[in-house]
Amino acid sequence: MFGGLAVASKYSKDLLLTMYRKMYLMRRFEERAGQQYGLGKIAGFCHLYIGQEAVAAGVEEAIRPDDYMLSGYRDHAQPLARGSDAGMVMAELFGRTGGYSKGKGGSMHIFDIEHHFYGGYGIVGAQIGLAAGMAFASRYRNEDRITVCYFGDAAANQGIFHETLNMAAKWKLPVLYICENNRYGMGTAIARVAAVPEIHKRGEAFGIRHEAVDGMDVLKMYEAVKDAAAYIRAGNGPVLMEANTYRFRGHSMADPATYRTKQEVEDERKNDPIPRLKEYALKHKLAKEEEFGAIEEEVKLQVDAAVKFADESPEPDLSELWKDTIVEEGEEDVRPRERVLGQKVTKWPKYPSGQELKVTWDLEPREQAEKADKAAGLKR
Amino acid sequence: MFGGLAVASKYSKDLLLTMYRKMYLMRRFEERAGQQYGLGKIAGFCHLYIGQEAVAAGVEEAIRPDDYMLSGYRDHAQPLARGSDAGMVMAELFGRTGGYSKGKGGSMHIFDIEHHFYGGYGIVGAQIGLAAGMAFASRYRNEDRITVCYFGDAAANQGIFHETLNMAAKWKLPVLYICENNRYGMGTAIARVAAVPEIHKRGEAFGIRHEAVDGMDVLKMYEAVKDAAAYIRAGNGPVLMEANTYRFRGHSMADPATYRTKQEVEDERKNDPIPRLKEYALKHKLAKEEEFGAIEEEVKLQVDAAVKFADESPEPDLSELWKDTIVEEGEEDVRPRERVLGQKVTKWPKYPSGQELKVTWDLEPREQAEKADKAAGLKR
Amino acid sequence: MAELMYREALNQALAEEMERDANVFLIGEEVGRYQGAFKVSQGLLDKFGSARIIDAPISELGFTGLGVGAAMVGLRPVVEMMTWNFAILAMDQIVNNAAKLRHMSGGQLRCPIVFRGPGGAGGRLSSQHSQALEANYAHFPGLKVIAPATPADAKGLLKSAIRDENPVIMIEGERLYALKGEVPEGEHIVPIGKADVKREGKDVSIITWSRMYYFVEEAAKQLEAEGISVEILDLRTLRPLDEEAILATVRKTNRAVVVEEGWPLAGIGAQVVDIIQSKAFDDLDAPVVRVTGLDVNMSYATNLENAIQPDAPRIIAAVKKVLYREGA
Amino acid sequence: MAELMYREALNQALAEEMERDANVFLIGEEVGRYQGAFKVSQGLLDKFGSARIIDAPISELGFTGLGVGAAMVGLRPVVEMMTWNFAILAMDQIVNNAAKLRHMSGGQLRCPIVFRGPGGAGGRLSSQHSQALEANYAHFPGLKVIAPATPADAKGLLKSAIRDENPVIMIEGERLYALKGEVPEGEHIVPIGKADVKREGKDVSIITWSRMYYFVEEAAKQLEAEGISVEILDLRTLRPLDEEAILATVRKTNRAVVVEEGWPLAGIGAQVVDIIQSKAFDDLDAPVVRVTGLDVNMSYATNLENAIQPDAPRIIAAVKKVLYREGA
Ligand SMILES: Cc1ncc(C[n+]2csc(CCOP(=O)(O)OP(=O)(O)O)c2C)c(N)n1
Ligand SMILES: Cc1ncc(C[n+]2csc(CCOP(=O)(O)OP(=O)(O)O)c2C)c(N)n1
Ligand SMILES: [Mg+2]
Ligand SMILES: [Mg+2]
Repeated sequence: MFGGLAVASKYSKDLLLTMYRKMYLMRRFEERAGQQYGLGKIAGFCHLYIGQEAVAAGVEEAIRPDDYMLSGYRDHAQPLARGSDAGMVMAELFGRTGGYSKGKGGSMHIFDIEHHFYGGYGIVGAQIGLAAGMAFASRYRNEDRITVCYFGDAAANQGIFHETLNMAAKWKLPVLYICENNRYGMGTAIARVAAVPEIHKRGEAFGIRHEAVDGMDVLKMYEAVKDAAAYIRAGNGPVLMEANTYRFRGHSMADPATYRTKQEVEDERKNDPIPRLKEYALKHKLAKEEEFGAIEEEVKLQVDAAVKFADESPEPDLSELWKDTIVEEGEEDVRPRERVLGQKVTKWPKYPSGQELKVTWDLEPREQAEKADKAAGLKR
Repeated sequence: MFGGLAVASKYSKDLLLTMYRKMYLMRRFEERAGQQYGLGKIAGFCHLYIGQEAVAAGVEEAIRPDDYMLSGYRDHAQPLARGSDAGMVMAELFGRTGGYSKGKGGSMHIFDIEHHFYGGYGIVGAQIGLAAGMAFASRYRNEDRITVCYFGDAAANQGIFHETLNMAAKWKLPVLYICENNRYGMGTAIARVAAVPEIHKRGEAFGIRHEAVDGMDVLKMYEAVKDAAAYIRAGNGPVLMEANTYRFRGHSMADPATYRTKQEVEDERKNDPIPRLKEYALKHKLAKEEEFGAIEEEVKLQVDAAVKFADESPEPDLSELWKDTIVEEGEEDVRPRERVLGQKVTKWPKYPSGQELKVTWDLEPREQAEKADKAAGLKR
Repeated sequence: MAELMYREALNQALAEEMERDANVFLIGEEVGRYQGAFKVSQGLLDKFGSARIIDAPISELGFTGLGVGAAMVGLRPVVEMMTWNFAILAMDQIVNNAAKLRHMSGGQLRCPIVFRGPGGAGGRLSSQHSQALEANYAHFPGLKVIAPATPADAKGLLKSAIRDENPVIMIEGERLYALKGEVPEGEHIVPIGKADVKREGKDVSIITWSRMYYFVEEAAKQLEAEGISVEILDLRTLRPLDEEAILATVRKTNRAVVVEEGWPLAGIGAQVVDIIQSKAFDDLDAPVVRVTGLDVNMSYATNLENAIQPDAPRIIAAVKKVLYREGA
Repeated sequence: MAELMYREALNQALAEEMERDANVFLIGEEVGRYQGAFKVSQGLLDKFGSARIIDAPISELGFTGLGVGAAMVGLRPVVEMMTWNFAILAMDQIVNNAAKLRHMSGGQLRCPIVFRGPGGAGGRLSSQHSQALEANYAHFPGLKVIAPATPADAKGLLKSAIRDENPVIMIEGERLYALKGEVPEGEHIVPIGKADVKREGKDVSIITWSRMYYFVEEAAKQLEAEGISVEILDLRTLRPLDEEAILATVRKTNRAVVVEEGWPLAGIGAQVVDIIQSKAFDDLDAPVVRVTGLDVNMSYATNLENAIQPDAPRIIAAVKKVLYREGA
């Protein structure tokens, strides 16, 4: 199933178990979030990631921790994969002061800047533009970091996708666009609203490297992203990757899910990425059954603690109403882990000041511009 | 030059002379408009079509007079090709009551509904969405008319282009998108701002038929559009056509045109579509030199009269201020030729009332939707 | 009269108008097979087929433009915005095309189209999903803007909007969809441009619209117990404003409070204040008091979300202020 | 002090700030090789290179989003809107992202970005190209909005905007670019949020901003000849409004006229009226009178275009009305 019959694996035990732990954490976290929603502790929408874990886990191990990342509103799991505190994510879902955004952002707007997770956005497709800007800043500052931007299949029908791909290609921005094609935008199958439902093919129009990957296979994701990230980091410009995946649950907690058959969901559940990875590791004798059991137990306790933490965290103080709409003069940025857990945060981004920064990038070298002028002499 | 050495032409004299007359009218009209701008009679922007005449003339003879058409702000010439009254177009440019829109719309917003010219739009790319809606209406009503939508090369970078192509393809809307690629959006060569400057290739992402045509050759335009229109009218869905052309003048009257060389413009002027058509006709002995001379004289007089008409037309009455922002109850639509020239208008569009219209179109037949559902089971 | 939910009343209006005129069609995200994100279009796909109930891609600007184009040539589209928060993406087609077509064409074209969907806070949806954006549209000539509070008004105004020859913006209450009320069957029309006195009173006028009406009603009941008689004017239409009705109620009570869910700066309430002070200055016994959403971004946390929105206590306080009974 | 055109003052502010801080860059249509549609960026490409002066494709939503993203990670973008009419396409990124990032992230992020470009009628450009849209942005918490009238204010406010830690909307006067005025060299800063008394007077206050200031000045001169002393308050910043300055001038003259280019319904002038009537009601000797653009779509024809916009005669009439000297 995974790469044929070879028994020797090129992957380390550590890598596989790390991925397993992350996937299991995302799964368990979301299951509990769904449950807490049922209990009325979480409200609003609440979009679960269940079924898609291989994408976030594969991506995370293939990039650098300081690469930028951002996503849509289905955003609880990706920060967990980055290392965000589960209790603080859960507290955000509960709308409590212990959340990453003090309970102001909620389920759709998880931000953990310390772990370079730049949010959760609620306007479908809008993060695609932001990601290009973050990648632009990296090139501007001559950093070799890349930006990873998640978005859904349905988001690819937004105009900003088209506008941004063009700029990203033209300016060779170091950005990896990952379309999590889970086959539906709410209740609408992507093929019902996309003339060509293979989203990655849209990269063609802009000469962007593009590819489809099995998003239910964490190792395939890992390989594909490793390769793409290296390509991007080397200055070759953006990559558009389509991770073909599936969400086992409804679009949000309110979804009646009458638009697809039970059979379809059952069939897809056979591709569950979590048992699949375990199977692979067992087959290659990289880990024992008990080790997985132990991980699962640990994660369960971790998530129990997260729920408890969230539940015990107080509502934000009403004085918070007047904070965080405008940055007042001299006001510092809030560091959530420091604020909530009292832990010193060391990785907080610091940007060069006016004097320190030297911009050496020539975004449009004169000769290139002149060549472009000529190229515009289009064939008749 | 035109289709090899064959002396016999498949085109009728009538067709060639009609095209010639139209192209010459557009040229002459725009030259005089430019001149009147210099005299302060016209203000605002004023975008001239000089150099691009083969596109509008080729298109017009290849479609039906009752096909819908709309364009951007470079919109004086296309209605002239449709048969609009030159004096009334000029009066609109002058901002006078004798204009098609009573002087309210001006240079960028020519509307002549009688001739099925649905405007002149100032927001780059916005007409692309409108055109899809007009084509939608035709299918909805089971009419076999098509909609022709002009837009510029730079407009193809707008998100609405992407959003609309997808819908037009998915719903097989009868619309012909003609990108007049004149190589510049204002002062910016298209290749400087488009990762792939061959705009028609963007049709690929949506499975749309797409092609590039020599937009300086009226006969090539004519052939390409004849073929495309038949394809569209037969229900095959949209076509994206790129007419490679060139504007001999600046973007608008205010353009310093320092972004391209004199040499480039001179070289391009050698492709002037007007002498080219004349040459062809002479070579094929379809018309005599004097006939062209006669046409030119007639057109000159026609345009002189247009300028005179515009100049003598009064400013709109101040009572007009309060008209045409909202349609008052029972208010009829204004028929410009009737209003201005007192001529009975017979071709004014009439739409079926609630009872008469039977919608038989099944935009998304059940089987097709189910196939699409399945198709969404994307390969991994 | 049947008791219907707000969403059912809208559904009835749509169904009746689509029955009456085959030129009417509905386009939007999830309106068809999913039966509508808020179930307003429940059952319509089966009834009218896929050419008239159209599931659009998530391309707000594109499908709004498509709607406007269809209206230019004789159809009567109803474009559903899943919420008005998302419609900001489509605003160009609404304000630059739909609102200006009649004018730019010098009266040759008309654009009979309805843009409708929910506005206001939906409950724990944070900053991007909780906006009351009516002021942004009411600002533009060439549009009409309606925002009904009750199921009956929702039905009657939607029917009027579909029959109107101009582009109409209809802002429904995201939290009103499940609310029930008496709705006349069949031909029930509420004219655009007419406010409605929802409660008669003599001490003070409270002017409001949409969901805020219910907080106002609650406040009025409590105030009645204290012997203060409140008149409630539900504007229902936000462009054009019913100046006559506004002035009439103020001339009667000589005191006014304006309540709106949105932000204060250049809100519609500010315009109501301007109308009152410029045309009924001498009738006023006190300055008009506004109650608005707080001038901050919306939070997700329940307590913050509630505090940001106007509620009965804040309205009561405003009434007492305008009656100079503060501290009472 | 040098006499500079408004566009030159802006150019100077840009050049100085870009010199001072390499994190500042300019992106927009035609800002580079073409030197700017209105020549505000003249010479900057040569000076700062193509990574800092960026010719964008016609993709307003896309490049605005790119700017916001860059600001999220420490750059300080200046996004030029060729005109604010086109920026409607980009509004989602401005109001749903830039304005809300600080809040949604619970204070983790800031978005120091300037969105700037011309607003208002440009002269014979008809409905789509002539809009004064400031009310639409000033409505949103999370943004600051500035609209300078003079070259000196243009320079000083742009410098403040670039240094501000929040998203700032700067609406320049499309017809002011060639206007000349004294501009202090170098470090000239005008604080955001402070209105400016541009003319002292005692009989009536006229409150205005941007290009309308010049019509007001013209009216004031004519009124002076008739013995009427006008105080002119130039708001300069439209969010946050300088309430103190508004109330101070009204308390001084007891009469106010508010002049704005845009449409009346829910315009910024309505908010100014609300501030005055709610906080200085007892100081008012007459209702505040507003002069606004007519509530219709803009026409192309010169005579209609002129009639739609406020001008000195209409302002004079308003002043006489507020002084109860109508017909005088
Ligand atoms: C601009 C905009 N339009 C509509 C919505 C409502 N909406 C939220 S999620 C969603 C579906 C998106 O589907 P997809 O992009 O495939 O992501 P998925 O939910 O499958 O992860 C819709 C329509 C929105 N939030 N923003
Ligand atoms: C949305 C929008 N952005 C910018 C402009 C300003 N503008 C007017 S025309 C134009 C260039 C368009 O070029 P192209 O599409 O190639 O058409 P052409 O003028 O060459 O015919 C620009 C940037 C506008 N009118 N609308
Ligand atoms: Mg999806
Ligand atoms: Mg062009």
